[in-house]
Amino acid sequence: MPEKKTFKITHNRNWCKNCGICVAVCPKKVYEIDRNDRHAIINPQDCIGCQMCVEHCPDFALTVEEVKNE
Amino acid sequence: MSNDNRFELRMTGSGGQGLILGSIILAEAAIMEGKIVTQSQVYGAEARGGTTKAELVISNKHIAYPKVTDPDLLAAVTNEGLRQYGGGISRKTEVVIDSSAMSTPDFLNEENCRGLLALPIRSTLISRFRSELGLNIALLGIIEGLTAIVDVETLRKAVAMHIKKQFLDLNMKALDLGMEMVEAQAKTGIRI
Amino acid sequence: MRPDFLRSERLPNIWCPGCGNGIVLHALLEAIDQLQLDPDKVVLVSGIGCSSRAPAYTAFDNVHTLHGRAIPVATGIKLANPDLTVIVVTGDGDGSAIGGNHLIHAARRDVDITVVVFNNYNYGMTGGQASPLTPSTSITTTTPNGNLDRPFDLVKLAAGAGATYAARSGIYFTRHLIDHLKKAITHDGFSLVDAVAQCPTYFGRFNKKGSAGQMVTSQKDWMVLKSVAEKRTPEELVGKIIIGEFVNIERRTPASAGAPKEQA
Amino acid sequence: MSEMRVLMQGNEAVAEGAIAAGVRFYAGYPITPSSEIAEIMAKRMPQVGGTFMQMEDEIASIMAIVGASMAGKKVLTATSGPGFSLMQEGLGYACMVEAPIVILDSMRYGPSTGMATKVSQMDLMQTRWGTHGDHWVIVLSPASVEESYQLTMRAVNLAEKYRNPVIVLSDETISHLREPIDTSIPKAVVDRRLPTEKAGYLPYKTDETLVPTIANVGTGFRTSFTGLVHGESGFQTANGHVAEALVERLRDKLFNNLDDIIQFETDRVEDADILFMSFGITARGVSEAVESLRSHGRKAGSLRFVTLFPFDDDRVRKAAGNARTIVVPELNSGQLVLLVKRVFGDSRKVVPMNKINGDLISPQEILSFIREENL
Repeated sequence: MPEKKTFKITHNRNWCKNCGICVAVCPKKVYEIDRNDRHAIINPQDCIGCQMCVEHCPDFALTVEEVKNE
Repeated sequence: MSNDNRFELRMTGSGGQGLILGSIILAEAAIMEGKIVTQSQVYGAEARGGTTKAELVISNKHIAYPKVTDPDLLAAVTNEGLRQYGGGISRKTEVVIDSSAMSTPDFLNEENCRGLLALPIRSTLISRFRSELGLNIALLGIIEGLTAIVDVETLRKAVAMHIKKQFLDLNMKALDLGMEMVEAQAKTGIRI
Repeated sequence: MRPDFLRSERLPNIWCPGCGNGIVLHALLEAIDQLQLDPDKVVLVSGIGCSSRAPAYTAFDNVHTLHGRAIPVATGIKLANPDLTVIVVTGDGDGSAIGGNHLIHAARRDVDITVVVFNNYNYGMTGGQASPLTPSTSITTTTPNGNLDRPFDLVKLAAGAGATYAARSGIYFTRHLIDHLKKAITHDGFSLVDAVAQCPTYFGRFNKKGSAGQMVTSQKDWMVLKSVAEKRTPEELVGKIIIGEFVNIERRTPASAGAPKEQA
Repeated sequence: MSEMRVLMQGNEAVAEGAIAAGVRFYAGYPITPSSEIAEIMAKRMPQVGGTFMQMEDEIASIMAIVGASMAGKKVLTATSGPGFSLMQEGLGYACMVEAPIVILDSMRYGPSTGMATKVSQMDLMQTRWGTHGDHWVIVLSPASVEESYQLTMRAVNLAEKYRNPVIVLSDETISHLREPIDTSIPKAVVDRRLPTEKAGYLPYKTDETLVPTIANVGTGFRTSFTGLVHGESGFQTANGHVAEALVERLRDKLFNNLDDIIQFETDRVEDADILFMSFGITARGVSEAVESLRSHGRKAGSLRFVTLFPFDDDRVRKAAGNARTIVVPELNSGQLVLLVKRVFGDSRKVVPMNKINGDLISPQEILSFIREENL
């Protein structure tokens, strides 16, 4: 059974406008807009690296990279 | 030509007769002889079928005002051209008309022009060459015959520069015809 | 997407939260990256409007022109230096209203430039007025009772004018969008991509389209791939927008001694 | 005769002057009386390795030459009043992005479509104030076919040198006039200054010349152009201080170099008691009138504006000598005269002489005017 891949999500707080598109497009509910209307990464462990959030972020605020385990 | 060496020519007729080209050819000839020229014309839709006017100023020195103000020679080949652009002449102005296509203008007299030379230009062209082609060049021949403004050979060179080879022979003959008509004016021309 | 394609010092961008322009720009930069174009030879030219600010966030030569006038400037650049990849970034208003005449003539001439229309169905920068691509009955600030006019089909317009490449895509389908941008850029001749994006601030709000996220994901519901649409009946396609490649033909360059390409 | 003279039409001289200065891109739209320039360029550009584009309108024409200029070409477009009106937004843009472009406006009779085949000088103020916002252009005014050649060449060189639009303000008469021109006129070619250092390159950083270098697009400088107010980086700002500095610099880059830009042609100004101030074709009637007045013992003189804008009051005052009467003949209802009156106030008698029927002002008309007005 292949080992589950893990991904590192980088979020640029300065560029993010908390629009919530990443929340809408993420198939794994990794993100949410919190009670303060702020972008939050709540389930990073569930990320499958599909890049949907990266490609749909209008503000270039997200990158998702695979973490290579040695 | 007046004493300041300025010669002013106005030609008028209808668009397509090649009067503008005629004025350009004479301008080229004058330049070849080291003279200064300004050539102009009325422009626009009316130049293509309607009444047209071509003007040429030739001088031995710099020409400041480029348009004709007091023509030495007015050559008209249509009644409408003469009517529209025949004003602004003076006792200095020799007027040439094509008597075979125009009625003798009653408004010209000894008081308002230097003289009127009525020559049957088109009918002579047709009888000689069966064509009106070369009307503009025949007119140049008449102007040359009257003024000797440039050397005839220079004028021939300028004609050759601008007329296509297949029509050159006819046009050279038309040029000669124009000059002949002036020489023969005592017999055929009507002068006032 | 290569991060050095962005002028990071100019970010964050001026667009509203949830604006689709950044998504189209992201796809465009990704397409340029995937095509491995020499970044020194890429010029982005834009007009006026929200989308036309996009080139200034990129690290390429960028020319922000006047409202509607990006295409003639791009034409001048391309003809002056045919080695360059010249991409026009325009909006639906900029490109099809005030710049509509330039658009059809560039298509007719088949100038080898790519026009990417950031289509959000309204004028965003001036406050959400109707554009020539605003759908009929839609509410905008200049159609408060619903748009009485019919919109252009931009792809058909370009095709009718002689464009040799025309495609439509939506920002939800980013891979599809990138793919068609790549085809458009590499196409020899005039190419246009109608990139349907969202304006949540005006068009979305006035027409009750939901949040930015909903506007993005809803494209799944009202956009149909051309290959799928071909198997559907007209009734099934009512209210749908078809995305895909509509024109991709070889350009026919008239043999002209004066054409700069031949001279080079 | 040592020089070689050929008969040339004004519009042809413009095209050949532009080519001599290195113009290799022309975009235009047909309009009387400038159309021959486009026709000649359509033939000539491919012969010299350049590009000719017939655009869909004058708006596209000016924007296409701006684009080609950004890509490094020397450029020209030609038009007449109705087209020049359409070019105004592009003219303002070219001022703002500092694109070297040359526009020839052959004045026909206006306003609106007016009389397409008749001459006027009605676009004078439009060259200076046609586009919105404070901006500065150079306007040159030829009075002959030969000068059409020379000034178009000079216009291209000034445009490149100062990174600024230059307008050659001709008219229907000069456009269609044929005169001999001296083909041995020396060709002068000035090239734009290009940047050398890519690292830290700022598109609008200037030295004491106040004229920034231009990185042609596609040369690796990753430059930036915008019609929005911009600082040295070339990117938009709403900072009032930056805006003020930019608009001041756009003025000063020209006004610090007026000796280089401004040319007058004067004739016997020194002892003149009556001085004519004119431009373009009108100056040729003036020239003969002055000659005639002098031959009748009248101390007449002439000042012709070869450069119309920038218009420098001090230089005009100095060039005008001491004539107590200044007559300003022009083919409009009074445009140049406004500037002349600004210069002299009530210190001289400034008399407008206007003709607006589509014909030139002849020397005889000037002489009659002097008589009738008891000048």
